[in-house]
Amino acid sequence: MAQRSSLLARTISTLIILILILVAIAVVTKLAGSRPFERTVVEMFIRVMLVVGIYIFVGNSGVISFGHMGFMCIGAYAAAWFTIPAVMKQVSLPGLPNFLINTQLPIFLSAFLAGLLAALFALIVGRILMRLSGIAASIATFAMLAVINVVYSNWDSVTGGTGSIVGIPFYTGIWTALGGAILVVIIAYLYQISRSGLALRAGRDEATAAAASGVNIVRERLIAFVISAFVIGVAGALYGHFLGVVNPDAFYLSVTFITLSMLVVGGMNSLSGAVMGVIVISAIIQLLRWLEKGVDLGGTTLAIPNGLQEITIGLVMIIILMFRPSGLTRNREITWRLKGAGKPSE
Amino acid sequence: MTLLSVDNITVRYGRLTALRGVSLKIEDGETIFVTGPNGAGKSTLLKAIAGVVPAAEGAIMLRGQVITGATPESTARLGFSMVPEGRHVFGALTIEENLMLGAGMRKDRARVGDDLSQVYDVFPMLKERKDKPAGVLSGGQQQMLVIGRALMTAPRLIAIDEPSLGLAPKVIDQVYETLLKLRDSRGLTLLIVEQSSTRAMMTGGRMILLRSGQVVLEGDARTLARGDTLKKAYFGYGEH
Amino acid sequence: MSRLKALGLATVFGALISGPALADDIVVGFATAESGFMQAYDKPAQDAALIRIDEINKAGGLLGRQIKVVTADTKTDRAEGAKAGLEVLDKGAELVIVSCDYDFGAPAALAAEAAGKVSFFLCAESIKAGIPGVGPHSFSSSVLAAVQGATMAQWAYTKKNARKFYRLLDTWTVYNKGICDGFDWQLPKLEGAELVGSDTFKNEDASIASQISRIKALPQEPDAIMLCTMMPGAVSAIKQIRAAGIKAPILNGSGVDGSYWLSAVPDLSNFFVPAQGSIYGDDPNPKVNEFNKKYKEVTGGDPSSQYVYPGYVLIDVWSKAVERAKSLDADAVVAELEKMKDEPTLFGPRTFTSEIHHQNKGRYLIIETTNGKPAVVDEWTISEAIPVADLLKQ
Amino acid sequence: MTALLQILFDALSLGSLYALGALGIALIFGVMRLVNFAHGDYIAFCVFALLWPSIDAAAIVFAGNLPTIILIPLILAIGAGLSVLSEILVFRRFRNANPATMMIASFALGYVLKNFLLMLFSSRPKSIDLWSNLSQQVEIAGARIPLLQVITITITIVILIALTAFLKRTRFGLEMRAAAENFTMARMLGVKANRVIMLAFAISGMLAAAIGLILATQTGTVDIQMGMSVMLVAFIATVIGGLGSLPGAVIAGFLIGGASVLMQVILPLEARPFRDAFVYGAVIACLIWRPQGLFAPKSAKQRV
Repeated sequence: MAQRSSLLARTISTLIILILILVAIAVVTKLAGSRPFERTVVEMFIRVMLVVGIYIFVGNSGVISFGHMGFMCIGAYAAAWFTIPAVMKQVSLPGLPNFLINTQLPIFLSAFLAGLLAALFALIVGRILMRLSGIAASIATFAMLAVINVVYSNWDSVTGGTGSIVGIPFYTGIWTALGGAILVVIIAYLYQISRSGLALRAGRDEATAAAASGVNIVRERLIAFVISAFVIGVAGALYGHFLGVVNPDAFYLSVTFITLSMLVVGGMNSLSGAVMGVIVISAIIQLLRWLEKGVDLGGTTLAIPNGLQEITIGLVMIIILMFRPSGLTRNREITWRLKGAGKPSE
Repeated sequence: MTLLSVDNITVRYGRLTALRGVSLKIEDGETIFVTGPNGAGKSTLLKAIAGVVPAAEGAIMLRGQVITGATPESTARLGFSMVPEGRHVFGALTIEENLMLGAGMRKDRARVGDDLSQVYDVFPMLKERKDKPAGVLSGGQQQMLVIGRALMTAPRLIAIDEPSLGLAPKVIDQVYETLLKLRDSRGLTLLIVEQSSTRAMMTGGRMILLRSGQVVLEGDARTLARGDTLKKAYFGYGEH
Repeated sequence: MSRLKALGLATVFGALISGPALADDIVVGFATAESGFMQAYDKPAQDAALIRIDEINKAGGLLGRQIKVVTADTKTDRAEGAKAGLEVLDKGAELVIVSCDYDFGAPAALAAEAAGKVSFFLCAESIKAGIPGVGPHSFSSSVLAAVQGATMAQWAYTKKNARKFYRLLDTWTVYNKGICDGFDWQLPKLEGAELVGSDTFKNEDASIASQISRIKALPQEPDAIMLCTMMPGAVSAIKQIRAAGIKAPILNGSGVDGSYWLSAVPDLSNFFVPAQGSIYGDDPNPKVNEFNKKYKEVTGGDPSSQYVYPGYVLIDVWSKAVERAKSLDADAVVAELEKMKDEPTLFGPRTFTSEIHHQNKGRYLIIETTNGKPAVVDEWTISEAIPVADLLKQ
Repeated sequence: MTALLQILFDALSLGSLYALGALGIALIFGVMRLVNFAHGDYIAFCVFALLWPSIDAAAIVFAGNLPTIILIPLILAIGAGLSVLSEILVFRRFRNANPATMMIASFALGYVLKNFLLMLFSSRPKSIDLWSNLSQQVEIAGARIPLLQVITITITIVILIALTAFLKRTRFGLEMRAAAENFTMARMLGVKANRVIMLAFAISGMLAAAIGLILATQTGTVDIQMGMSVMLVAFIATVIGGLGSLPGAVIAGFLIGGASVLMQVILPLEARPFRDAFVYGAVIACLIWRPQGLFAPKSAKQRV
């Protein structure tokens, strides 16, 4: 255990710093922010859960997955099935099995089960997909996302098809979302320093050497795949309770690319990178949205034309990647020690 | 006239220093052997000259022009042709296509034709299979092809990294015999990374010994090979 | 719209939007898309609504008070939609007007419902855009997609005595499925009409060759093809059907109304679209042609499709309900709205009941395109309203 | 019999689009190990170049009115120019970045292009009548095939032959094939990196323009999302075909086109909406069976 505790001692500061940052944001928002701004921060915390969820698999295994937003879809719809009032389910989702139509679970239990369902699906599919690596793995996970999207968009009696299903109780406020984000960061941290996490990281950096020393790469990847699926499934559930309405199109290409961009721009191989990527990009987007709404600088309102916000955020991402190809945190964890750059954990 | 001069170069891979303050001068028509244990930085030296690996410090001059930091293609166009470790034939291209690739950059289109026929004379087995994909060749045949390919660029200096790697002794003799014939017929300058000091001794020319990124010994191949100074320098005990 | 026209539009509505909300102004909030995919569909209907507000303000306002407009951009994003709803509510909106599409409008409408305010979908044609999908204070000013499918089926059966129908469904959106559901509901009620075949395609499919081959493989060409689709894939499907030599009449939903896309299918004929009003200047009701002229004056361009009109109807019925209720209290206004029975509007009667805040029956103009020229040829109202139970079952 | 022929033609014409798309992506992946997600937006950009920017519903046809002999080279040049420009301004700086960074950079570029078009043309699809006289019927061995399908297939075959000749016969073609297989070794033989990469981007841009023109003629619409679905399938075809292998990409493109058409024909009505799920399922099976792709280049060896 000595070896483990020294690793813990060296890296625990990263976890504490990240949690403090998240809590600080929540407190400042609660004090200063308006209601719409509060919703922006809640959405950001859910994005932290998503991007850190992807990081658990992509960051540790080095395999770029395009499919993880499929788990968000499974989670969100599962939460909808568990929590929509029975009377509405009978009408809009007649295809659901009877026991499901009549049950209405409390929010946290349903979110947990939603995560489990996503993790179960990941376990079944992962057993096949995890054998692949490199670009073949990226395509296979994208194909998984596409299959989930097509099924959820057309299985009308169970998912309401391409239309949105309504009636999911509003629940995710700023504190629930903050709790979710902190929980996910802790899970990611614990996994990262766990035996399986370290073995997977070894496999990522030196595949042959790791395999030679008995690391079963496929098994370790599967563990990361299932954990990340659980986390993203729960995030999907919280998203459902945040928006109140769920639609398959919200879990397909655009959310996949924005979350992957945040991870890569933040720094793909470090937990701090995943969290900072979300915070920085969300801040820039929000800043540009204010600019678009018009900021009155002493009488004259300066407003950038509509649509420029998207172009600018695209350009900003390219520029960041140009000067920091390995991301804002340069794949290093933010740590306590101020002398010199923090001790890289990889 | 000094064809190539390497002046105090240092090369780093991340935090690992592969070469530290290495200098080297090669005169026109000379044959230089670079030996040393594994990981001494022999291949890195060649790659640094070729421009495949950036030199953190120091300067490299080829035919009077500074080429430190230049792209591999501009160094190649100046007459420095490198055959890297592991040969690297273009498997999907035919043998003739591999050869013609080398000639692609040459201005003197007319002489390319007879260079090709000359390569075929020197390596007849390449001519028989010239339309077959290069992937089908054996190790020795591939070595012949990459040397032929290097020749097609009409170089002033050919650098070869471990030509004998993975070849039967008989084939190695054939390769060296051809190299020397070409050296004499074309007045080529040769820079060869070679593990076996006996091979260097038999061929003659100058030898430098690299160990953990530094030049520890330099001198005529034949004299050094005989004495035990080479053995001491090779294994790092003795003078320091 | 070149920069000059946009400027013209801004000045007209400038007074409405930027001025500070005086104490006794009635605030109406638009939580619609000013950028992204939905902008092209929300903006025309919103302009029509602003025209009606302008008319009311000029005629002395509502309950003696001027109507003040506040806006928030949903950016065609669901999470942003909820924020836009909250924003206009925070600015004191009594009425929250949301996106033309149910999926993009629902978040803002739910925010309004939670705040106990009336919300109106600009032109959403799904049954969810109202009580089932949002709540008791939510309405849509357009007509259900199912009514379009039913109207086309009954009209083609009666006026074109079509008997053999073929059904081609684009599975991309709920709107498309809504049209075909209406068609499926109506068909069995038509004595002797039969479905000779059915198929699906995806809006983004570059080619629907195999679907067309299946139609051509039928013993004889169907009397009518019910095409349940919308832009952009509709144009490619229609073009490929006609290119394959299939001359049968094509029946559509209102989604393909408009002449802006007709250049892609030169001299298209035998093509029928139901519309609440005609943008081609030949509407039987002269006031509609007047409205078109006014719309062009104000926005600088003719209406591009009939989806402009529900915006005008929205403010029309809401303001009447407020006048009758003599108060802005949401429940009172909703009660008045639910009393409306065939309430005459410029674009067909509107009926709201406590059971359905949408139109499950409506007067549609039948617009036929011959040689690339669309024109009003008939008017039709389905004989029997589609029961709410059937609508919800889809 | 004619039904079979009909299916063959449907599969070939859809397959042609995917093959051209896969070729455009494989060319760039070959020389730079970059999967260019902006490729779909190049397709849309080239077709919008036919129109004058306006956010009115009706399209103001501008370059689209030019006679064909000027129109086609102009649009191909625009495609090549846009692609080369993106290489110089963006991708050149990512030459030795890791694949994930390059992938996200290409996605961000695509996002910028998409929103640029959105600002100029608004999101409502525009209609354009491009060579609509091509849409009448042709009788081939009993099957009635739209002339446009025949033309799409022939154009694709002509492009494939021209490209193969270019790669096999010309010096630049030889350099590109060598660079695709072992980039650094080619440079050590004097092959200019920038020239080869720019050439790959130029050809890929022209292929995008060709796809754009075919799609615009076939569907009559110009829409910001038009390149997206072709690009996704082309991306999959490149990987299934065997990364870096140009013939592999083309054959995989036709295979996926064929599979999609076949599924559409054989699936019962209720399962037909799930057609794409079956196609993507086949993609996963294919990757499991041969992760390096069906036609991986024989010498997919470690590079210098």
